Amino acid sequence: MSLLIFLPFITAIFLFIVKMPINAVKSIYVVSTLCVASMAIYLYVHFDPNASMQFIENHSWISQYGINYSIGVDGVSLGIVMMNALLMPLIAIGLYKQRDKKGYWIHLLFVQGGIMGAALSLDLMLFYLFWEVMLLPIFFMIGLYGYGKSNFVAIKFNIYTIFGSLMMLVAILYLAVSYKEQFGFYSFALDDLKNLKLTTIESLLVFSGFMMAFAIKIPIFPFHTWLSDTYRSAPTGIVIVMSSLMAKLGAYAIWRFLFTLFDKTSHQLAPYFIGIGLFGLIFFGISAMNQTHLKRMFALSSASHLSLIVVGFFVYDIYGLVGSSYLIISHALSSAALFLMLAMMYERVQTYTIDTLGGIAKVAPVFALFFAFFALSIVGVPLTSGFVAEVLIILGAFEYNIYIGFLAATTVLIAMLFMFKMISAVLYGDTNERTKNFQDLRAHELMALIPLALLILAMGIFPNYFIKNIEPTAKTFASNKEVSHHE
Amino acid sequence: MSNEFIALAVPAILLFSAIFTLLFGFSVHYTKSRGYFITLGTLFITFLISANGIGETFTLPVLPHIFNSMVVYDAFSATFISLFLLGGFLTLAIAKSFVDNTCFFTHESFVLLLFSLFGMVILTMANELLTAFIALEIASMSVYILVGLNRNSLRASEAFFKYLLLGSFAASFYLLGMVLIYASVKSTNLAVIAHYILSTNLKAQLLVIAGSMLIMITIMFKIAAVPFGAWVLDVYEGASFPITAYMAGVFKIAIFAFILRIFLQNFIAYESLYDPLIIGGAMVTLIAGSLLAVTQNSVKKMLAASSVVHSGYLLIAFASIGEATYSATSAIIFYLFAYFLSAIGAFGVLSYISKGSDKQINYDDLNGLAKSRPIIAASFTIFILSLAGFPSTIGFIAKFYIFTSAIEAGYAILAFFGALAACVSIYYYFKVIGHLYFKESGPVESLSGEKFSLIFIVITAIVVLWGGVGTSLLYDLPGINALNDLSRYAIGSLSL
Amino acid sequence: MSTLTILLFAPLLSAFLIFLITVLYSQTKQYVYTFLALMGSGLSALLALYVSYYSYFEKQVLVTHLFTWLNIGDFLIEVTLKADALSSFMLLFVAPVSFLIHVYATGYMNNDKSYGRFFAYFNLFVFFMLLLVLADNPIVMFIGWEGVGLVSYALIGFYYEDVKNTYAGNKAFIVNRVGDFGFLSALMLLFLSIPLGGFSFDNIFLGLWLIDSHRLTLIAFLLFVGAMGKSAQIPLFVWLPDAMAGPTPVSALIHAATMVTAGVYMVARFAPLYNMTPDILLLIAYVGAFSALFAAIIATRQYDIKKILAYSTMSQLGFMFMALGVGAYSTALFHMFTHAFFKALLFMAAGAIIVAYHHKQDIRELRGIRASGLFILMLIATLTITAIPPFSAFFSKDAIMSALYAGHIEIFAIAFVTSLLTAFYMFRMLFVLFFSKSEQRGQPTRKSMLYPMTPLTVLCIFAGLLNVPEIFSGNLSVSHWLHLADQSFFVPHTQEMLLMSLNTFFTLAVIVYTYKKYAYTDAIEFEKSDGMIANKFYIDALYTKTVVTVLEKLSYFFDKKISQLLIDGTINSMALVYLKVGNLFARAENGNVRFYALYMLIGLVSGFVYLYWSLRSFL
Amino acid sequence: MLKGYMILSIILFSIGIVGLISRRNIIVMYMSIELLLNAVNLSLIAISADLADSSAQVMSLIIIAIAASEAALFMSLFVVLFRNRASLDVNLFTILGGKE
Repeated sequence: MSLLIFLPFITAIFLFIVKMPINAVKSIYVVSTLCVASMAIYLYVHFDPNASMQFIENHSWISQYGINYSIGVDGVSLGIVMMNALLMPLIAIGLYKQRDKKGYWIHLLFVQGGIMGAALSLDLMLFYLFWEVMLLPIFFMIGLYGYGKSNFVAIKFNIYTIFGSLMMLVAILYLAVSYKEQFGFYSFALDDLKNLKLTTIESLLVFSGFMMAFAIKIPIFPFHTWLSDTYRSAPTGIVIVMSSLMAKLGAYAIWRFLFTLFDKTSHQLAPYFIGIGLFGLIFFGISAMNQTHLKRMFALSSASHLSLIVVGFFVYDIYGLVGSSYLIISHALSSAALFLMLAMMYERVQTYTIDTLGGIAKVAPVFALFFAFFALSIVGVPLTSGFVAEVLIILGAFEYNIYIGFLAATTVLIAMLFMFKMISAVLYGDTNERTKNFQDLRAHELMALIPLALLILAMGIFPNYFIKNIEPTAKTFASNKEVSHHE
Repeated sequence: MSNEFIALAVPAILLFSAIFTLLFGFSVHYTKSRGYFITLGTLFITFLISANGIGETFTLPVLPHIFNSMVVYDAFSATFISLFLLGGFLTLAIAKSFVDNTCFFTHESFVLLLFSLFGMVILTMANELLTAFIALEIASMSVYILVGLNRNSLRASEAFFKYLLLGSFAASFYLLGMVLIYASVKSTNLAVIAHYILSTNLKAQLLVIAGSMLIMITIMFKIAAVPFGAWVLDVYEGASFPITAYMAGVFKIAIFAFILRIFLQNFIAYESLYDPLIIGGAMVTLIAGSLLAVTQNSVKKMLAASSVVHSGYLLIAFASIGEATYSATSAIIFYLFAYFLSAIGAFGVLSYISKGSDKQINYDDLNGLAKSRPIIAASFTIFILSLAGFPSTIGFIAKFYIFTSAIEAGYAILAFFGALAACVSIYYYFKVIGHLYFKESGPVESLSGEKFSLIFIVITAIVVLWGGVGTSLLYDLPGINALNDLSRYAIGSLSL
Repeated sequence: MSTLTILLFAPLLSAFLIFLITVLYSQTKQYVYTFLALMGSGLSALLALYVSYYSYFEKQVLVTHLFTWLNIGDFLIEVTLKADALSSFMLLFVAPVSFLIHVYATGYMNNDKSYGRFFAYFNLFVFFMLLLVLADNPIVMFIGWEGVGLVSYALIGFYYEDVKNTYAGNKAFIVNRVGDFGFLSALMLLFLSIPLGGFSFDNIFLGLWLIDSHRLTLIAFLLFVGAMGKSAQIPLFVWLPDAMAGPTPVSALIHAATMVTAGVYMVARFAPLYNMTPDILLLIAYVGAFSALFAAIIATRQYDIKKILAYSTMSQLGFMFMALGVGAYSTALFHMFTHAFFKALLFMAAGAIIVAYHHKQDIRELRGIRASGLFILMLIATLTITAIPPFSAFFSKDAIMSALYAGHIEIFAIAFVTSLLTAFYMFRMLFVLFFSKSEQRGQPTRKSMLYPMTPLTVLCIFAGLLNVPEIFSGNLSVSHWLHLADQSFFVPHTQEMLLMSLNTFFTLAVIVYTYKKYAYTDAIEFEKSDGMIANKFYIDALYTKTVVTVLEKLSYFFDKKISQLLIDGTINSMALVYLKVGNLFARAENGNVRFYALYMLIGLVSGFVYLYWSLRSFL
Repeated sequence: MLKGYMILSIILFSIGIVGLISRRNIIVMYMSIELLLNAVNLSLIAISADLADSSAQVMSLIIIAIAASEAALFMSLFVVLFRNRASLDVNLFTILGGKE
């Protein structure tokens, strides 16, 4: 399973060293990512829903400090892993005609490896390593292939996120050291650190250390200001990675680490984070309303959905957990598709501003169809995966508290505020000279989009098949909750 | 071969080849490259010899009847000696192109280099205050001259002036401290002092405490801790690149070798007394260093300022020696190793770019380097990342140890502070990367690439990476674990 | 493959096929689409008739379990189709009417460039509508519920070249979503409140009595919010008039016959729940009453045929809700049944006129058209809607009236006024259209548009016989068939007779008045087309001011002020301040060696001060 | 006896420090550094006399040697500096520094 992590790295280094024409680079990229994808699918097929942690690998790395290279997958991480494996080749297929920069693909491979590692690692140090390494290619891609004042944006984004990660680093070290004080030897393994006994204030501080990193990555409310600029000036590949994988990774980390390590603290703090999440949900949604730059709009819309995910997690019952992890997957699919289509659109009309567009449906019906479909899947109309997830999260919220429930249910309204206006402005109306010879989707673009669309539909119509992999893990956590409530 | 032999061989060889070069420099057969390779060879050989001694714990007083056990050779000194011999070797190797391109690198410079290394060797082995002082002065004075090597450059001579003046000022503190200690202990042998401290009560040690304070201040001056490190920016700026690298990387190691020995052996008892001072010093150093670093336009001065920050990190570890002796000390050793690799690499790249001119290299001079010289840019990036403590480089592991030891010692707040400083450092380090990659290059002049230096730069870069992820899993190469073991042995050899 | 499965998926299949063909091969001949579309809807119509027959005479319930949609914790959602009496009754008119309107549409949309797309949507709509009707648990019902809303969104904005149409579509969907918000929350609360797992209607009604009354009231109210949205009741009615932007068949099918009545269906579906919350029932009754009156008043000042019909739809829906409100569920449903026919007929006729007179819709421009066939159809339909005996609506409406009379006399009064207004505006339209000195001729109406109207006309006349009250020695067979949890109320036959005659008499009087006022006169020209009524009481403007503008402002405030100015500004200024301090500090590093020495001295002194301070006890 | 010497040397040391900081001429600064060293020497001699331990005198000799080498360095420094700027005023030598 380490191949999942290291195949991208190896390929990237190979591409970096060997000189070759750009098309060869792309095809090698596609091949290697497809290999990763097939391995991931193999993983998915052989995944046993009821076993907790599986495909575990464990090697000692820095023995004095008990840092191990230990990876494994369970219901929580499965979704991220699958998304990471599936989306990456699709990016290349969808943008096959564009992006004739070798570095672009090399960096993407690095990112894939980093995300894969972060999603799979069970050792905090390892996790931190990948978590950070992931940033570097993103930094480079924004700086190298970005739009606008990308240099500034890249550095700002980097400082912003690294600040969070450093806080997390200190927290991790604190955990390890206090583990040593209690058990006599260092360990960074998740399973060991579970048994720590921390005082309330300690766990509070460490928790916030972790949360800082995750909150910035996701981002939840006050830490979101890097978001829109970064999305705006980042190249598509990275925007997809950020919105569909990196942010989701942050959300996933909340479950994987915070809920595992600080069960009680999470419960004590849950109300606040639910509050922040709900506020963010509405705040971002409304902020997105009169954005004129499509990328900014979608950036804010994903932020809004991610806040909903956070709410779902911190509601912390089976519906919330499952719903959120389901929303992670489905939103990853939808937003990836949307950003891909934005890139295709940009290639055709060289603009992201809504006002300059219009009438695309007339000249490019298929494009319009897919675009509208993905937009609606973000809104969460029935038969799309988003609907299932939102229903579950709302259900969880209502179970938590009826008023919270109502606020969470506003998500069915929020997304519409901007989506429909956007659809009308972009697709409908009459064509202008920008859009009048707008070429419809090409074969390879369809090849990239159709799988996404089918997956979204399948997850919307037969959710049970997908959810049964997540549910058992969620059950254990939800039952933890019962315990910690009774104690 | 026996350790006794090593103990004598290393300084002897250094001294011999120094004198030899000195004489050879006047002969007609002397060419710059010969002198260069003689020095390089000496360093390499001595490194091999001393590296032979590391990896096991031992202590042996060198010919006590002759030297009156003024010098001692143990795993500790062996480790450090090999460290800074390696450092000196790398510095010189990377500086090849610089040496070739500059006129003022006469044979005296090689001689001085060797002398200073000799002084450092003795300093590391010194077991007695006055010996240490002499060694320190030998080393420092050589370095003074090396700084002012370029007589025609106003900057260089001014740097020389400042360093010399302040250096001797600081040295006098050391002497005063030594006198105070001697006044109450009646000896300057470290072992005797340690015994005195353990055997008497605090009231009888007031002079010792004051003396140790003064000595510490000298050391703080040498490692450029605020407020004693005000010279560092000017001197680093004035000195030519290889010398700057040498000071930043190598000299620091020697100083720390001494400070660790004396602190661990003697003044550990006053640890609780000193901690507030050291912590305060660490914080001030971190703040001041990062404040200075963000404001610089010249990359060299930025690196100089950041070296102050790194001294701050070292002080963090230093403050936690009392509670977490082992982890803190090994953290310091590892950090020194990591830092000298990265710093030598970074300065080396700069010297490589500067082509021997002493003009300041500003951020804008780096623009578009990634296009014109991708390999240089890549390795420079690696060094910068390592300095920034970015994961998967050796610098990260080093910071990791520092923070761990700090937390272990109960100074979590210090670790937090260090993290903040690191966050700030991201700004000025990544600015470099930004300029390397994102800015469009001006007219790209193709400098005749000096393969020799290039190779060593690349090697260093690879080592830096390997130190970050290195593990004995893949091959039977020494990874991070091996380095840890080294420092363990070294500390073990000190008579604690 | 059970009957219901085919019934449900036939339209979906044809929709899918049509969609594929349109995407893959655009030069497809039109008849292919026609064939597919009619196959889909026709098949389901036949099966629907069979199913309702089966249920009516055999008193059997068809059930088909398809698959498990979701099963987490207790949240078990089975996708199960169930045709009990209520569903079959709905099927009885939904599917056939859809089929007829499909036929009609083949004529109406003839030679439209996006013929295929139209029928893809249309069949899709049928599918969702049937799903809504056949669902046996609320979640699946909700899926259908939103599905129809979605398709109606697409169809309203069908002519997307004009952005205004798409905005109408957005409005419709958004307003509906507001209702769905209530619906969904209600379902969630309901699920959490009922103790036993499983979420089919039967389980819910079994568990109802365990829910405390406040919670139940809340749930009932929220459900009704959903109904308001779908069925265009105050205050969520604003989308319906704009929805007329779509092609006329769409208005006929979706915004008259079927979708908008879903709200009524839903309330009737939850009858057991509503019977436990009398105050919500009363609320429903009042909302219905006021919506009916309101719509009727507005309709009197409208000039666009379709708008008039839209408001009349709203008004009729109001009647249905009144009936629901007093607990006369089956009566409401029966009125919905007849309404489907006559409203469909009205729209079709209007559509025919619009086509014939090259897409003019303003009755002032259409004055004095000469089309005898259309006139007869129109007349019958109008007579039906005004509930003149013996047309079908007479029976359904009279039943409502008597129920109201027995229940709440004040609501009855409103209803009575409304029905008179109905007569007024309907005949106003009729007379203005057909009775005028001026004269204009249009193209003859296509056969494919005329044929489907005839069966509807027949139904308009005779559908009433299905539910003849016992006063006419009938046996309310539909009501018995449905056997919903109707509240029983008794009106003495003499009074009921009196009511009917009064009703009819006054209606006729109004018709005569209208004839005097509009037939062969130019009264219509002198009506001032502004003012309170013509502007729909400024409701739209109000919403724009209160909701839309506020949101816009808020959005601006959040994005520009809070995010960028406050938070980002703070962060950037922090960085800036840091730089400033750095520059200040760099001053201290002024390159003068004497100062450096001074700093060293300061350090030294402070160190010793500290030492002295901490060791002073030993000195 | 010892106390007197000690006090004297302390005074000398302080004079040295003050001189270093207050005077602008480099030669005078160098002289104050010499003063520092000699203050230390003086105290060493006094201590050795007090303890009747000769090793201290050896130390002071060594220190004098070191001071001599430093003197050599300083002389060369004067030459270099004076050649660059025809002056030995400290305040002139401030081209280096943290300020940009």
